[in-house]
Amino acid sequence: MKKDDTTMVETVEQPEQINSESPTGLKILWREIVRDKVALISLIFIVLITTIVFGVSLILDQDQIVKVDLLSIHQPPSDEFILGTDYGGRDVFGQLIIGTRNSLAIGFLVTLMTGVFGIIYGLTAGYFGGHVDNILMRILDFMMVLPFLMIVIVFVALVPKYSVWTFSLIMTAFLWMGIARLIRSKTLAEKELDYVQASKTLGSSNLKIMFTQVLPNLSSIIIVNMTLNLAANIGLESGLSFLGFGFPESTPSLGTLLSYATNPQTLQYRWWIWVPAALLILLLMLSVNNVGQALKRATDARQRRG
Amino acid sequence: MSQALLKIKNLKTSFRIKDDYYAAVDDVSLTVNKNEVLAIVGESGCGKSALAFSIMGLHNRAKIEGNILFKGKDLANASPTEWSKIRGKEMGMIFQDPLTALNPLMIIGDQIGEAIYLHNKNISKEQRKLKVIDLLEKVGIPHPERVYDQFPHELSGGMRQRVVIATAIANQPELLIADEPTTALDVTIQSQILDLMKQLKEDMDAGIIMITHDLGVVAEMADRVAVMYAGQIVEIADVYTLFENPQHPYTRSLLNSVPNNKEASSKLHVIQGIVPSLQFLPRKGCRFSARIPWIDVSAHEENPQLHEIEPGHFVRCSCYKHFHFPEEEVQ
Amino acid sequence: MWKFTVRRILIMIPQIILLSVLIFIMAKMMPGDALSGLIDPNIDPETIAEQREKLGLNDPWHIQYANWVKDLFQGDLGMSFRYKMPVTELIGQRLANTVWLSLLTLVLIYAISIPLGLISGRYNDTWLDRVITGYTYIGFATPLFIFALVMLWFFGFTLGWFPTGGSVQPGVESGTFEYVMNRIYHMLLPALSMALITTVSTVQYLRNEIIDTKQKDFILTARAKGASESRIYNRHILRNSLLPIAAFFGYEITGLIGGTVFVESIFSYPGMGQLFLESIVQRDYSVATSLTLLFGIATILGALLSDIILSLVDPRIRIK
Amino acid sequence: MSILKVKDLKVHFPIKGGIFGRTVDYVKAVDGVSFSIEKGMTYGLVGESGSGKTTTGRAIIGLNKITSGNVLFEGKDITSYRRAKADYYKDVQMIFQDPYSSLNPRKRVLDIVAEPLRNFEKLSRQEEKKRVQELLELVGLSPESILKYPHQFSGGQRQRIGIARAIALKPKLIIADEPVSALDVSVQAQVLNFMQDIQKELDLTYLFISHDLGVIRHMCNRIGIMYKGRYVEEGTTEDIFNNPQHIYTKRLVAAIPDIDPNKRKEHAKFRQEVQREYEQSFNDYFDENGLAYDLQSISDTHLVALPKKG
Repeated sequence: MKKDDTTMVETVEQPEQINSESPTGLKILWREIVRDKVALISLIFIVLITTIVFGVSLILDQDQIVKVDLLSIHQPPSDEFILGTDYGGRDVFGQLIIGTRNSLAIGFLVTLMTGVFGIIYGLTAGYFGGHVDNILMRILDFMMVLPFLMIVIVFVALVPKYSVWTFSLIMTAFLWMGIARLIRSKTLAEKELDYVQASKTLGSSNLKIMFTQVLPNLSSIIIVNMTLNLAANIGLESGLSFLGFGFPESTPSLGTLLSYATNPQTLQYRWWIWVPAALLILLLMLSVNNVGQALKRATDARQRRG
Repeated sequence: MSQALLKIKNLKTSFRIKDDYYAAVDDVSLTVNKNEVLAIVGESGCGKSALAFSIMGLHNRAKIEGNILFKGKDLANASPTEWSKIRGKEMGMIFQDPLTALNPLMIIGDQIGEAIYLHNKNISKEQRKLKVIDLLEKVGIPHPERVYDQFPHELSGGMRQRVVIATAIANQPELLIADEPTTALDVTIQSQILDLMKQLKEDMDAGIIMITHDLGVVAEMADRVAVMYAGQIVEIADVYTLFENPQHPYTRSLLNSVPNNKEASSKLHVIQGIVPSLQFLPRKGCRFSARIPWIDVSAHEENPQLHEIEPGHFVRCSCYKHFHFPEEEVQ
Repeated sequence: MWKFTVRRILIMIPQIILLSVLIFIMAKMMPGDALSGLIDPNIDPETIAEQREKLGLNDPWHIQYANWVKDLFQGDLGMSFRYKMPVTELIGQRLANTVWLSLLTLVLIYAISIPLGLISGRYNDTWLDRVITGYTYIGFATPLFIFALVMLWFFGFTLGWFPTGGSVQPGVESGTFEYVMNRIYHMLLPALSMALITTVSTVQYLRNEIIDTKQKDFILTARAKGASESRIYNRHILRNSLLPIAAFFGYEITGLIGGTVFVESIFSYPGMGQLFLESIVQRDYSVATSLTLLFGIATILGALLSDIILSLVDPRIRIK
Repeated sequence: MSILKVKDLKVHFPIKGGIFGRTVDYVKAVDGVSFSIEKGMTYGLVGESGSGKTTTGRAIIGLNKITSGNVLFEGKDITSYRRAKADYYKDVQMIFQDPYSSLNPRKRVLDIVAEPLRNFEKLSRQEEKKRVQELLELVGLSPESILKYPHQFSGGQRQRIGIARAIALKPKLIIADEPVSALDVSVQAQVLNFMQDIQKELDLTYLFISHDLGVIRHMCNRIGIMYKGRYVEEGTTEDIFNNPQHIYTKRLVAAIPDIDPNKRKEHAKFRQEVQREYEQSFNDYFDENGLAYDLQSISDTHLVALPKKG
């Protein structure tokens, strides 16, 4: 109790909260983003790219783009092909747009699916504790020690009727553990707090406490974690596509464009095929990460900027 | 009166919040003599810990104004090198939470030994170990040889606090600053630690500054008492006077709020409200006036000073003359 | 302490069994079996059926699993249908390459992260810290394969400072000093690419750890003892923040496993990661499953190593 | 008739250990505690850390699993009631120690205080709001506070919000677990005064758990002293403070600092005497495991844990 005494004067903080909303609320997260110039620019960039990519891909004819045209192989950028063509004579720009759309979409999808599953899993383990926790955590520990990349590649190679959906399911199956673990440890800490105990004595059911009392207190770390996961998942998808184990062949992806660069000729002399894709992935991941880091700072009062 | 060991004059410790400085300690003057316990009492946020940290030079980002004269030498703006020669040698500090105050990854012997080593590098390792074991014995730890090689988490709270005390007294300091030394402990352990501190004070002829919120601890330990409110000393007197004849409204409220042993179920006289936080301190006038609105504004001083109302008994602001609890009849 | 270790090892056993079951199921799911690669298509189906029976391929799955495990213990991982040689032998050739590459990467990771983390944590919020944090932000956001491609393109092709593929220049006699240097020369670019990216999380972790430790109460105690700032750093902060980093060691190994798949394929480095990709593409499944099993066991051992190191360095776990 | 009767209550927590993480032993947090509380009284449960006083309180309200023994509320055995049995929870409520963690930081005061109402009473939004405002007024907070968040209040005010929530369902018994030990002295006094006021107003019974003997003495009619999960002494406030019989109680009472500095020397001497007696006669008061014996009554109101004679 007496600790307040020193901490209050030592941490040069806490004034403006007097009239603010809930202490870790979404409004604070938003304010932090707006205050952080880099994060704001990043956010605008993400929104912009997303709109452009989804908008333009409506106009583009995907079948046309992925059709092999042997007459126009490896053409440098020109009026007809803004970013030239690849080894199959396909328009790189079109692939870039649709590839970005696909990468973003799957990034969002996988993040959402791992998020929902991981949150429920972690919340259950952490809240009930004891044997439930023990069993759930053993399973999770086992999943954690699997060599993720290889197992995913083997599955991708094995699954019959391989599609975008099966791909995202495979990714989800091996990617939910991080957030589940985080949520579990936070829930373990949270449920020891008296407000959870109080809810019990006030007659609220476990389910109600888990989702209406505990979960809101985890919302900011969930948002932070899912934002950072989004970046990681976009990277993972493009990495897998790069290796040839991501999207099915007929679906363009940023990683596929990059995989052409494993050909030394392409790497050295046909920059238009891989450099734009590389830059786009980099900028996207950097932006999403920037937003994520700004959110993280916002939730961690120690690092909050003024 | 013996010669003052520590003399603080108009000390002001300010912290930067946003673009402004706020004083956690404001216009504090006091003295500590040898073989004397000065208790500094107050509630959360009154600035008592900030005061202790200022005396030990442990604030790194604070602005310190005024004088801290320790054995005649002004430490207010001493350099880090000067401080590290004084701290641990001539001044020792005892912290509130003995668990966090000890390095969890270092054995007890090394933690106490470090204090000796830092101020006397000529002692051999073996001698140092003997000294540490001696110290452990002195603070009443059973099996000191075994404890020497143990880690903090292997000891109980009371034992840990004894280790912290042993560290503080390793070089026989002349001034000990104890920041809530018994707050984290059970009451039976508390009385043992207090007895130990009294014993050590006598043995070493040291001055002790005891920071606490517990008036019981004050009554047991202190020779003189300073009551702090909102960064200022509002009343200072010897312990008997303060408990028998408290003058400042805050002191009176504080003393009345302790459930005493006399009568059960009696109402406690207490002034509503809390210590205002640093940014919302009134910078002028009597800082307590907001909490006693039934006392007329004219009773307060515009720029309240400490008045010596009898020898050694100082009270801030003239409002004490007119103060009464709201439940009491006005004379 | 030993109790903790024994317990931890006991936890590992079901993990390895489960892993082997999973891999076995994967192996069974794969098209073709031990015979499809071996046998001449001209041999008549009856003989094949006979062979199958003889090899136990018609036995119930648990007997097949038991046999498979028995073979594993004898070091028999089956035959590679593409290379027509035992998988054990095939992997043996590549193993050393990957191990050396990983070792060099590990050394680089610590050589980069410890000084950067220490500087960044000690002088936090100075321009130096901002530069380092900036690097970790970018490193965190950059996918390894893109970074490796750029490194290859720039240092390998454009500047020509490093070889662009292989593990050693053909013709250099093995066993000589030149041979060793040549190997390192080939490993340097892939290792550096991997290290520069994977090290950033350690830098960040170390930085946060130091900043946290700085605010601990026992640092105040040390200051009150009269310790100078540099002594506080060297004796209290450094020690306390480096210990968790030491415990990360095992997990670093785990992280490298995924990395080698990318890096080896980009730099055409003949290691296990490249072999794995090749075997999948060429449907050489006995090699792919064996490699997955090996990497899986390495991951499990890495986690074990980390936990044991942690229990060794932290007295709160050690003494129980 | 007593409102609450606890009979031979035991709460044991398993200790996992060994290589396989099996249960190797039990922490006997509460080990055979019996007492009863009369209606309208304040019963104090005192002990140092690890004495099991908090576990006892939490077991009564169902937050800790009861290993064995019975809890009777108004004569009904509610030991095996789980939270589904709603009406018990309407009648027994709890006030928590930490005013910071006991209120959900993400909820407005309205939602916090209305939580029990929503679980037990079907009120319209309007009625609910009115009830919450009334409750807030009752605990001395302005009705406009309903839209604020907990962090906008001071520790004492938060504790009042916690009390408003606890009394929302008009309970008969309130278990107060160290309700003031996280507060500053003067705020502590404010809350204690207020708790006495609403006790009269709402005809409440308190089970008051604390380590602070001064507060206990101020608040309680009857007191039980716990040590290592067992009772060492029980009696009226008078019995405990003026006529302590068990050496542990004596030592505890002697350890409270005297608020009068004039009695300092006297007190110190007394404390040393008690300490000497404690060391000499420890084996007379505790069994071979260092635990207290069963309670024996020495007067109508006073029970002490002493070895059976003979």
